[in-house]
Amino acid sequence: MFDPIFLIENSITGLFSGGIYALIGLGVVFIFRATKVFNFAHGAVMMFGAYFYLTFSEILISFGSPNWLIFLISLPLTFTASALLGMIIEKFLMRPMMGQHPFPLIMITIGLISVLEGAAAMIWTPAAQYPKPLFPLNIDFIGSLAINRQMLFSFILAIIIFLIISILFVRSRSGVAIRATATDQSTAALMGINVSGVFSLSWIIACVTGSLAGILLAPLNSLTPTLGIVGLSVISVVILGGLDSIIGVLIAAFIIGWVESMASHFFGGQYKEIVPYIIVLLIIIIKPHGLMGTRQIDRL
Amino acid sequence: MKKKFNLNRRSFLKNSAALTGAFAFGVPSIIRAEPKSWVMASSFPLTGPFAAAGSMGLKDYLDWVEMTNSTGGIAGKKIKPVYDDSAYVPSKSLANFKKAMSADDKPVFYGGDSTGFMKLVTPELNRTPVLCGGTSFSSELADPKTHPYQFISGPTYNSMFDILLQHIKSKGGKKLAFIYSDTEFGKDPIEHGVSKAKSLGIDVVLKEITKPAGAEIMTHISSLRRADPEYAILHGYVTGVWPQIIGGARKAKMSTKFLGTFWGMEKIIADAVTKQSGPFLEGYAGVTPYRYFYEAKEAPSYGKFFAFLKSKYGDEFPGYVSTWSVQIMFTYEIAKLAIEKTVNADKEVNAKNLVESLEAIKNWDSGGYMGKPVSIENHAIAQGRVYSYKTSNGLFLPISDWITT
Amino acid sequence: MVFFFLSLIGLQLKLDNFCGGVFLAPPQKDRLILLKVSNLNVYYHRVIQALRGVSFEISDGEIVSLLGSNGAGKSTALNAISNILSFQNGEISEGKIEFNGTTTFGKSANNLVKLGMAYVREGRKIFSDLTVNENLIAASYALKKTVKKNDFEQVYDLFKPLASRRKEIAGYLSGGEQQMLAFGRALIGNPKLLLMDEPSLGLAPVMVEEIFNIISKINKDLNTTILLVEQNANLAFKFSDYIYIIESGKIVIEGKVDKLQQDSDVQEFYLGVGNKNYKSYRDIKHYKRRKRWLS
Amino acid sequence: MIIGNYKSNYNSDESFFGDWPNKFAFILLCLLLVLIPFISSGYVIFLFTQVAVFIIAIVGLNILTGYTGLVSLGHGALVGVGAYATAILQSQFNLDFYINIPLSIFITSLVGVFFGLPSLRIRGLYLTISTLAASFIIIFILRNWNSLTGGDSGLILDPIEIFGIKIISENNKYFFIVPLAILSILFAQNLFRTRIGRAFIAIRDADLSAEIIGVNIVKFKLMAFGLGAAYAGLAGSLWAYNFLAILPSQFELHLSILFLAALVVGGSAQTLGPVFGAFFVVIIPELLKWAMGFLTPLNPTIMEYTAPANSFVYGILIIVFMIFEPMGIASIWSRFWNYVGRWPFSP
Repeated sequence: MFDPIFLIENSITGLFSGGIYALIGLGVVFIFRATKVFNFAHGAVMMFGAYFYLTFSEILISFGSPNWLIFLISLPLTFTASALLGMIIEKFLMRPMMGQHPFPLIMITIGLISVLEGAAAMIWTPAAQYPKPLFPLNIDFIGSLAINRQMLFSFILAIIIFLIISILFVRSRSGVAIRATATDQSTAALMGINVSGVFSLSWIIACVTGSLAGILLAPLNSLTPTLGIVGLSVISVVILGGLDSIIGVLIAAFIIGWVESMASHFFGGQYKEIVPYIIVLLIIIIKPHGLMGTRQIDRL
Repeated sequence: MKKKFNLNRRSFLKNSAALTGAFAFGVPSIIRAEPKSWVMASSFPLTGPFAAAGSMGLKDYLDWVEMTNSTGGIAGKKIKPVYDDSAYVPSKSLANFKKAMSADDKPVFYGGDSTGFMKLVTPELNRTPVLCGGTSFSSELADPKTHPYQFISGPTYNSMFDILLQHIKSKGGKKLAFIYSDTEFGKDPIEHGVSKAKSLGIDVVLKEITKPAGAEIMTHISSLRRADPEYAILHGYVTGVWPQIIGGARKAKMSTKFLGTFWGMEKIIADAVTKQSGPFLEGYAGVTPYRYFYEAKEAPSYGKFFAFLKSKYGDEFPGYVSTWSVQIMFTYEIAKLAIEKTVNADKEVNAKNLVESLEAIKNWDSGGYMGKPVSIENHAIAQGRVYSYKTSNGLFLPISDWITT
Repeated sequence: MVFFFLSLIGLQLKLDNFCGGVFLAPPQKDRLILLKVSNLNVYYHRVIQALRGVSFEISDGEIVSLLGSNGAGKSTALNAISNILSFQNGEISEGKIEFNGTTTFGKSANNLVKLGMAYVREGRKIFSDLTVNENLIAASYALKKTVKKNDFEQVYDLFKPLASRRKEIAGYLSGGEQQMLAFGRALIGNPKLLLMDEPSLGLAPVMVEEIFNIISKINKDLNTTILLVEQNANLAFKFSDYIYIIESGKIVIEGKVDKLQQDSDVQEFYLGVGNKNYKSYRDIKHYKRRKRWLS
Repeated sequence: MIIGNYKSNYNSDESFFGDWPNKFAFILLCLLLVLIPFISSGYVIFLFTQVAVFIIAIVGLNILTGYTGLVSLGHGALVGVGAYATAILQSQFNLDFYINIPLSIFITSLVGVFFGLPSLRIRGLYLTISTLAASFIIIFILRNWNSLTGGDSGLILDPIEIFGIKIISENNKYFFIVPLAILSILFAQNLFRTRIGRAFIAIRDADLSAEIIGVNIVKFKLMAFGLGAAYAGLAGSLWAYNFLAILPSQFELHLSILFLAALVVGGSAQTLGPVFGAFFVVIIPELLKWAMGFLTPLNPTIMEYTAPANSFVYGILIIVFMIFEPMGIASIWSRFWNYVGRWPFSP
């Protein structure tokens, strides 16, 4: 039974989730560009961010603060905590390995998945939690077309943050420093760029954007220590985008979000989870550098 | 002399095979003395997706054991609880099972914690038989031929669906949707449910698979809106997803009536959801085989346990025990009954005799756990009742009689 | 007693004067020593020794060249001075480097830049996917407080071809322009010491001449001290004040340019001057032996 | 960093065991392994059997990742393919184990080669990601091809029967599986004395240079995938016969990560690496359980921390070993024996 409104509705849902994928993918690309490390643990970092937010907002709720105050206080606190997490990871796990082959670093990020998931389960228990959403669930109707206001606002916020970060990346001095470091670490150091500072900065940016993605995602799904799996499927976004291209990530996120939604529309819910990986495999075989990626980066 | 010690690979294999033949198969099983206590071992999902249910269940189970022991245990002997975390991973449960079974005092009963485990343990049970119950209501287990040592302490998921479908039929429902999780547990009764609905003349307009946790609600709401059923059965969830789907449907101004199955019928979850997001669960109904704990008036067993907890914890005891814990306790009650029957019949307490006693349970008064007298058929108890949630007082109240299938 | 000591000190001073006057060249320049490297030992991967006790020094305002063949350790010396060995898995095991009177150890490469050291690496190493202007911004990153807008303009003045292409992606520049950009990057913020690793590499001869003219211009106009690493000995001799020759990780000969130019070994090995009429292996045997002795 | 092969003649370079203490230790170990079932409880034997299955799988991963340098995040799924191949062959065609196991190995290695095909075009990180994707796809197929794989509820097998003896008790399984594990270690050890093995190492160290000196890297990369997968197939097959029931959830990503962790902690590209690694990943949860057992009287639900602590410790171990001891326990082990061997002149 063909139902155009249903199709449109699902397409919109797909594009909305694409916005959040872009925000997640941004962190992966940032770290990859600056440090040449593919961060498999980005999803786990995102999950941690969501838990930070949960903690701060629960504390504030227990004081009986009004809603706007909760967001106003716990968002900056979450970002600070996530930034700290990023700095710690960079300082203690990545910096000792600077200048080495990226494989051990990738293994470390894989180890980090286990560490963060285990830590989250120990601190916040593995039970599913429902943090206070930034935007409460509301469904608006345009004719018979239903639009989820929560997803719409999350989408808008994600895209705004994405655009701000990517404009800063192109325009600001720090952005230039990150891009310079990405091209050649030792030369960047010789230009007076604090390379480890740049590494820290890129981890901080990745963790902060990741935590925002986690905050937006957690109420849509539920918050468990395995929320990071979503981050793993964002690999497909990053690969399709081209691994080191920020614009590529944005385009790829919409494509993947939409294709996922269509797969679930036409074949059933369970196909949604597998679609990103099929796409990954196809891209890797057909066009390894993705839509907008640098061509020569096929070496580990 | 020199040749004798020349152990190359081939002779190593040969020798080890010979040694195996000589010892491994030849050692007679040691005849053990009657145990001093009944070891009842089980796995609990203390971590993983169902951790909330698992840890709550464990606490209440231990209290139940303490209470039972304080009143003389089973047939004069105390219960010794042995438990391990499984993280809801079947192979971990299996390792726990093997560990328990290779201990010096073997358990008389093993409580498994997932359908996956019940499946994995089946071949193992043929080798080291032990009475085995658990949290799974998988329809496949209700077959004494293929699963001789396993039992279900309630209706199978198929029976639960039967009860729900009868309820819908009696209310005159015509269009029905199945929403279920992408797990073994979720998919279990769907096929049966579809054919049963057909035979009752109910039209299943939608079968929607979701993730067991963290499902993207909007997509599912969209499909639900398209199908626009009068009733929707949510199955295969414990703590998550089902409240969000109902919430989403209400926000989308749908009037579909939602029904759940046992694991999605917990008051604690419903209360928390109501507190957080408003009273949209009003009218949510579902089937459960056990009375809620606040119906203690009709259930003497609950009353006893309530008194025990009150005396142990004082004011800290909130006065409510979750249905998850009730399920675990009831499983143990049945095991307890089987052991008592076996001992009273003066038979050796082993898996085979326990199963015989179990199968002989007919018209047993469960002390209020269940409304009708309990008869075990095909290692399952096919009865249940439909309850409906009221947000004003936070109680699930019965809207049907006890139904047997 | 006290008198005795005083007289000893006096004797010492006298001897110093005496020796200095007779055996050593008289100190011609009273300028301060900007960079002093003493007894430097460097290992790569903890097993490959690249430098074995290298010592040299550079006075303010000089152009000093470090000559040597491939793999002699010239670039390693520069990397050690600028503290980027860690990027190549190398480390300094022994020795001392003093820049402007303080040790460089414990200061990261970017801090050294702030202290006034700049390095133009072999093969230019410009940031090829940044624009020309962004390359300069990257170079001024650490110096943001001291760098003014007209520092950029100064660079564009010095390298006119860059000025017109400042918005272009640096990877699209020609080789000479890229070398200019590399120089320009190093000159942002007027460094005290400029390290250069084979600036002539891979350039057309005309460009090479131009590059070296720029180098000496930088030296004169901006009063920048330059440490030059070169393989092209003729060029180095033409433009430098003082030369160190390095072989297999050791300094083998050093001296002022005019003096070294007279040295027959240097002429033979590095400048290609000498008896070319070798007929058999026996004729060049001494050459090999000498060279081995040198290193 | 290994920078050389310190052998002084061809014989010692070619020899199977390093020297006589090596050989002696091997024989002693075999004797010990024969003794173990008679002195330990069923659970310990079960753990040993599981270690043996893990060893086989990790030896395969070692060939692929350790020696050939192709990092795979899909090895767990390949083990799953082996297990399902065995179960399906048995239930659909009723084959005996001596046909069934080789056939499962063959099927798994075909699947491995198929998922190694991207390696013709890509290297490094991309290859790792493609194996990750392959892992998800395999598990998805296992979960959803209900008619063949039984879906989420998995499959049940009949036990192996040799000369009328059913391999069903812990002891029998032990004596069936452990020798196979030893054989597979020896086979892998032998592999790296041959042309093929050395080609693998050449590809890992410098694939372009290897191609230039005449190693057909396409062929050898696929061969590495095939061999690694073959080991996974054997491990899967034994896994199936060990548990006699399999579920798709057993082979998900966490198993692949577990194998990688074991390889890293044990020591990649070393014969003993998989052995240490497998022991490690099996023993750590047991130690944690044991430790939690002491704390349970205080608070019965303290066990809630066991599984997270487990995953936490695995992660920490990967990280710590990667940073401080990238060659793993095997390298500590050999350093220790070097020290003992040279005593009192050891540094």
